[in-house]
Amino acid sequence: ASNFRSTAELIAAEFTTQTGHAVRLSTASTGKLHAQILHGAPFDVLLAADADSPRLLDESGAGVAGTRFTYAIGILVLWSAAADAANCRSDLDKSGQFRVAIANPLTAPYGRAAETFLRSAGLWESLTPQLVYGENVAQALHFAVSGNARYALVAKSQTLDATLPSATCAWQVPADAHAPLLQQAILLQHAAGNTAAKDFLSFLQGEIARDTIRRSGYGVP
Amino acid sequence: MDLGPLWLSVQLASITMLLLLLIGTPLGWWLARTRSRLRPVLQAIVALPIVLPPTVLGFYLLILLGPAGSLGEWWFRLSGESLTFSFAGLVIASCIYSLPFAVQPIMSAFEAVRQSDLEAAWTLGADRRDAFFSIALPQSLRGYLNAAILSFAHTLGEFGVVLMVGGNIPGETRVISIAIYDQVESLQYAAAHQLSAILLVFAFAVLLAMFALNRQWRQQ
Amino acid sequence: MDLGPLWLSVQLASITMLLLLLIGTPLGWWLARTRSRLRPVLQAIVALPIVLPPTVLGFYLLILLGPAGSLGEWWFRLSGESLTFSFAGLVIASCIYSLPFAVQPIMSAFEAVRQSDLEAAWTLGADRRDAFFSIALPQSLRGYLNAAILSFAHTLGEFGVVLMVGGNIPGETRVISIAIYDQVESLQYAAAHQLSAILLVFAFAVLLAMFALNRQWRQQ
Amino acid sequence: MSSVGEIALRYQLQRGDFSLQVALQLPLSGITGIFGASGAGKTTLLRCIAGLEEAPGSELLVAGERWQDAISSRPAHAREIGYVFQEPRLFSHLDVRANIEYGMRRSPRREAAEFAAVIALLGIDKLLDRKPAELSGGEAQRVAIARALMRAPRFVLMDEPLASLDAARKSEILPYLERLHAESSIPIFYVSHNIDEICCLCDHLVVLDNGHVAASGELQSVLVRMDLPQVMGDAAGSILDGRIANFDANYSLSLLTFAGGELWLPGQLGNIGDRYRLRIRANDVSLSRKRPRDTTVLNLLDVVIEAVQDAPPATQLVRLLAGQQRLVARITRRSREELNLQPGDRVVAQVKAVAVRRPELGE
Amino acid sequence: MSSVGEIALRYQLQRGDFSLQVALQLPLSGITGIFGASGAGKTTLLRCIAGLEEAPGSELLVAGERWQDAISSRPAHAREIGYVFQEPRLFSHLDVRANIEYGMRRSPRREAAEFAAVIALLGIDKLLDRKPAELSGGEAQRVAIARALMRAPRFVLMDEPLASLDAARKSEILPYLERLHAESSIPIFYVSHNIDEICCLCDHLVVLDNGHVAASGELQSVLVRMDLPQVMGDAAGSILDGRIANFDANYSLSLLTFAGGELWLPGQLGNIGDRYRLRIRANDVSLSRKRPRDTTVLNLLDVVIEAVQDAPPATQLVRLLAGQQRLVARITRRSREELNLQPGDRVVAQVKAVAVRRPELGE
Ligand SMILES: Nc1ncnc2c1ncn2[C@@H]1O[C@H](COP(=O)(O)OP(=O)(O)OP(=O)(O)O)[C@@H](O)[C@H]1O
Ligand SMILES: Nc1ncnc2c1ncn2[C@@H]1O[C@H](COP(=O)(O)OP(=O)(O)OP(=O)(O)O)[C@@H](O)[C@H]1O
Ligand SMILES: [Mg+2]
Ligand SMILES: [Mg+2]
Repeated sequence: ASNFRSTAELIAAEFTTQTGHAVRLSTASTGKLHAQILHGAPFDVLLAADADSPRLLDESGAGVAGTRFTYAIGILVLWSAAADAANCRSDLDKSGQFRVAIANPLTAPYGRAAETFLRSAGLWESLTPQLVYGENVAQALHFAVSGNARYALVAKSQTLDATLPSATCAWQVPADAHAPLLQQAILLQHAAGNTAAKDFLSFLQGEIARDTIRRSGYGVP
Repeated sequence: MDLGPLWLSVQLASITMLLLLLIGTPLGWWLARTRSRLRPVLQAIVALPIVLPPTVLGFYLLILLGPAGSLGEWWFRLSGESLTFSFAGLVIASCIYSLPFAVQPIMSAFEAVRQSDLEAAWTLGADRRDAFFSIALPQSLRGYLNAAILSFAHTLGEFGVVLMVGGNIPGETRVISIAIYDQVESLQYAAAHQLSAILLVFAFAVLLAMFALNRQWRQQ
Repeated sequence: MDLGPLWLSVQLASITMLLLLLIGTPLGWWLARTRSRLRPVLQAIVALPIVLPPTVLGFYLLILLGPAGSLGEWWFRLSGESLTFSFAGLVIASCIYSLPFAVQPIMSAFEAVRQSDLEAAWTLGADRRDAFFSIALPQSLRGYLNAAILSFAHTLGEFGVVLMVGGNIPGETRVISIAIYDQVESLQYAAAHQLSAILLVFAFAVLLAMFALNRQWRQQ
Repeated sequence: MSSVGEIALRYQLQRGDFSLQVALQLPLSGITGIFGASGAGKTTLLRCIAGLEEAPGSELLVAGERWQDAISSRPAHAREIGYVFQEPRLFSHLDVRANIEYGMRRSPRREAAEFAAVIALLGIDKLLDRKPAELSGGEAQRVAIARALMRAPRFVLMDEPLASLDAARKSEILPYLERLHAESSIPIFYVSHNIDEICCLCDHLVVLDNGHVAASGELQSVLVRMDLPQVMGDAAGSILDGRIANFDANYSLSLLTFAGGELWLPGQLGNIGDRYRLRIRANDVSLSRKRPRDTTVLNLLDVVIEAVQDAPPATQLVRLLAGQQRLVARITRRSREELNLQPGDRVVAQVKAVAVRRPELGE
Repeated sequence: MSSVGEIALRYQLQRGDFSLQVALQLPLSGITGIFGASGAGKTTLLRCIAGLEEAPGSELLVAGERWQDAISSRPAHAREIGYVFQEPRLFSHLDVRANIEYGMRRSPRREAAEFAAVIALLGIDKLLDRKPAELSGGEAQRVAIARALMRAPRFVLMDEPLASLDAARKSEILPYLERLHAESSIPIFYVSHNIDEICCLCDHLVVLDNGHVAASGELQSVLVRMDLPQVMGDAAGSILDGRIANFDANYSLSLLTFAGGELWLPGQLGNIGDRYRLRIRANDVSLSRKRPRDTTVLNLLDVVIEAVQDAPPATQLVRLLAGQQRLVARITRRSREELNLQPGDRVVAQVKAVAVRRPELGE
């Protein structure tokens, strides 16, 4: 998935130095990748941003049974470059006419998580008129970074990027306020006999990769 | 089946089309008639928006139209409203993105207007403005039709720019292209097929009507 | 800075443009000249691909061109290769998506060719084919130029269809529009700005050259 | 430079190899013919007057109004002219009626009756609902003439308007143009390469040759100039001004008297007492020493030979004085020597009555 | 239906109110004039012959070849004709040279020398590098003529090709067309509303009136038909065929003899013994009972009056027999009564020598 792109690049580079196998990354939204895999994409491994797509692939036989696992757990943060840093969370309650950007709950797991969080906080009804929906978390963050929205509920991994304008507020949403953001990987039928791909999956579960993933702002199982 | 997004799309496409025909008229006329050396430069600039991927163009428009952007700030001070995430913003973004598809056909049609006809109109007492409206414009109706069709269809199908600038707000900026996109992304293929079919049938009907009109003009 | 995607884009846009000029020629000629009642129908069909959001169109093309799709299966049996996720597939998808932008200007130019000129050519011994190549085509050069510019620029900027059908594979289907998109998505704004600027400057240069050529033809 | 009732112009412009260099002072009344070979610059001159050519540094004064000078140029639409172009230039998106009404709408002075009259005269009443593409060449040109006339212009520029018309149609339209000019006194500038048309219509004549003015002046004086045989070709002739003195209803002949004689002309040409002008081609005049008898030549005039000019290879032009009127005869050199014709001789000029040209009506 | 050396056609088509209904059999040799008023259907007829009009159910046979019948129609490009349209129709994207070469390239029979000759004759040598937009009206038409001629056609269709040309240019091009026809024996179908041009050029004449054939036949026989005054207008006249018998170098006069008399014509018209044909307009012939003396009229012919026909209102046409040759004279009704001219009378016809028309060259 595209939100994992820079992390995946780091891991792939490490994998290549260790094994000599080159890794080619094709990034797109999980929905697109899913459709592509169903229609013969020459992909070996899917790193999805959710657990649904790998499960469906697993069940339909497009993925190799038993190779599915969670490689990262997303962390939702409330990000703003304009809000009062001290009262970040409570500021949201009285955000007034300010826009709040979330990823589209229909298409993005972080969007669903954001919705659950807002509902559980009792803010959903009052905030609905202020919500704007990004295609994904990246777009939700664009809305906030460009000043068009005051808040964005995005992935923690994104907010660690050094090139972003400094946040006045980055409040980590408690993990129990939404369903866990499991990001699962699966070996695809295309690579059923490909040992390098299997090696990559093992590597992804290994300590080096887990460390990288953790440093990139995700949880690990 | 929620047809709100279709209705919104039709509004957006129609308004964009009309605005582009309005903008395309002086621009196309100038481009068609000028002997200025700037002509190729301006033509290239007009064509430039389509070179950027829509989402990226949308990204830059987001900055330009946002409260921090020059245009957005000006608009905000004027109207007290934000350009981004609003229908007005969508219209502006669509106009920029579809501009070349309106300007090119209009310009071509204006280029085909014979100088000799304009001269005849002048000697019959029509000033430049009058000759434009009574000769050049009616002789270019088919160019306008092509411009209308291309810009309408292109706006109907656009979603990258619109999604970025509009923020996918139901009832305000969630147009049909975004709605279908969402369904494909969330793997609801059946619903996507259905909505696509509706859009296609609708668009086909509109296009067919326009082209049939064209045929009538031609036969006159 | 990796300029591979730019190069790939230029290849894709050039090939698509050339193919579309080839396809647009008989199609545009037929549409411009026929008195068939099917004309508006065919025109509407040609314009239809742009009505769908690119990603959605890409989705359907993915089905059509994929190994299970009719076209894809036929191609696979023929060449042993898959159409999707290959450069060939990208070219086909781009051609379908940009078709109207090539056909419309060519058709308009052909419509402007005077019947009286064709008649004169016939009486001078040119058969229909000959008259087409010696009269209609050279008199329509500017329509071709417009078609070339629109389809080239549109393909350069396209990414929804390309992303879906091509799969963003570096060196094969990762064109510059996708590369910029990726950078924007992963918040690498500086790199995205840089790549956008390169694309814009390059596209501007190409467009300027083409329009300047146009100007020369016009002055002749 | 120009007085009221005059048009004064000085144009110089360059188009490729061709250069137009003209300075003219023309009366803003009557019909002025502009005559010259193909490529002489006739169309270019009309375009200049209409304001359709850029010619910096040129001047145009119309009835004392400055239409163009070194600094400014009045735009074409404000010049209130009617222009019949060399090709019809009808607006293809409008039908014939709308084409004609185009100019009318933009100048409030035309009446419906006039419209009907022009339409009928030009024989285009049945064409009003057609599109220009459905007209024959001559029909289109007639519509173009109607369009220019119905625009109520201060003067009319006509670029070979009758070239594509047949003789019958021509001989219908020519008198209408004369009448138009006589009744409304709209001045007309009339380009033609047909000297018959010009002589029939014009009071003034400008002869253009390769972008320069070869001659300009009152029609008669230019016509009897015998130094322009190359330019004028067969066109030499003369004009007689007279009055209708009698009409012989039995034979349908009109008697025209003028200071210097009388002529019988076929047809009823007007009311008795009307002024009448006619052109006599040099080719239609022959000379004898004595009055011939028993001949079908009706018209014999007593004249004095004023001058004789060679027109190589075989003919000579003889200028004659009939009272105060000048005539030109073209005779063969042999005849002249046989009859030994000399300036000062009194001879008899035979004018074939049927060969006279259509006259100009009115005062 | 048609024999070799003939063109036989039967066309019927409808365009709006206008309907063309013609059946003609014309010789595929010489020059055939097509004469008629504006809107009579001249252009439509040429377009039919060229294969540019759809006219189902029509027939066209050219020299025994079936070009069109109920089933099929040979396409325009395969008809090997040269077509000079009523308007120039030059290709705007090609310069003058390329326009002319367009047809040459597609028919291999033309030579460079011929190109140079046509170019020089039409006076367009200096225009070869121009674009059509930079030509005057007459220049463009000349280029169009050159283009059609250089295509090496089996026959040529010309739609008022000289209407936009001045007299001098016309009188240069006409003999070229005659020579072209004489040397290459390319048949020409020549539309014109100018009877002078037609008489000067044509062997055959078709008169069209409102889509129908009013008359068709050998030129002389159509011209002396006196039942067509409305259609023919001033065009009545006759043709004399003779031989050049003498040339008077002193006076530059040629003597033409024919069965029935002799005429002196100005200029050196050819070598002694050459055949020569000339047209004499009815307007240029007058009649007397006795031979006039001391007159500049050189040419007096003894003739017998064959028939007299009224040409209202004031004139009459008199058909005369000079030997085997027919002449037509137009005289006023009064003259006729004064002289009491009756069929069978022997009279003297005066023909103004300078009024004769340009002859056809060659055998
Ligand atoms: N599409 C049409 N619809 C109606 N009438 C038409 C159409 N095309 C031609 N006509 C009529 O057919 C008649 C013959 O036209 P044509 O061009 O043959 O005339 P023409 O003899 O060449 O006349 P001209 O000397 O003016 O060129 C005209 O009266 C014209 O108005
Ligand atoms: N753009 C141009 N470039 C070069 N020469 C030109 C251009 N426009 C006109 N000319 C020349 O100018 C001359 C005058 O043209 P104009 O049209 O005034 O002639 P005209 O007297 O009207 O001739 P015609 O009787 O043939 O219509 C012509 O010799 C023409 O070739
Ligand atoms: Mg001219
Ligand atoms: Mg015609």
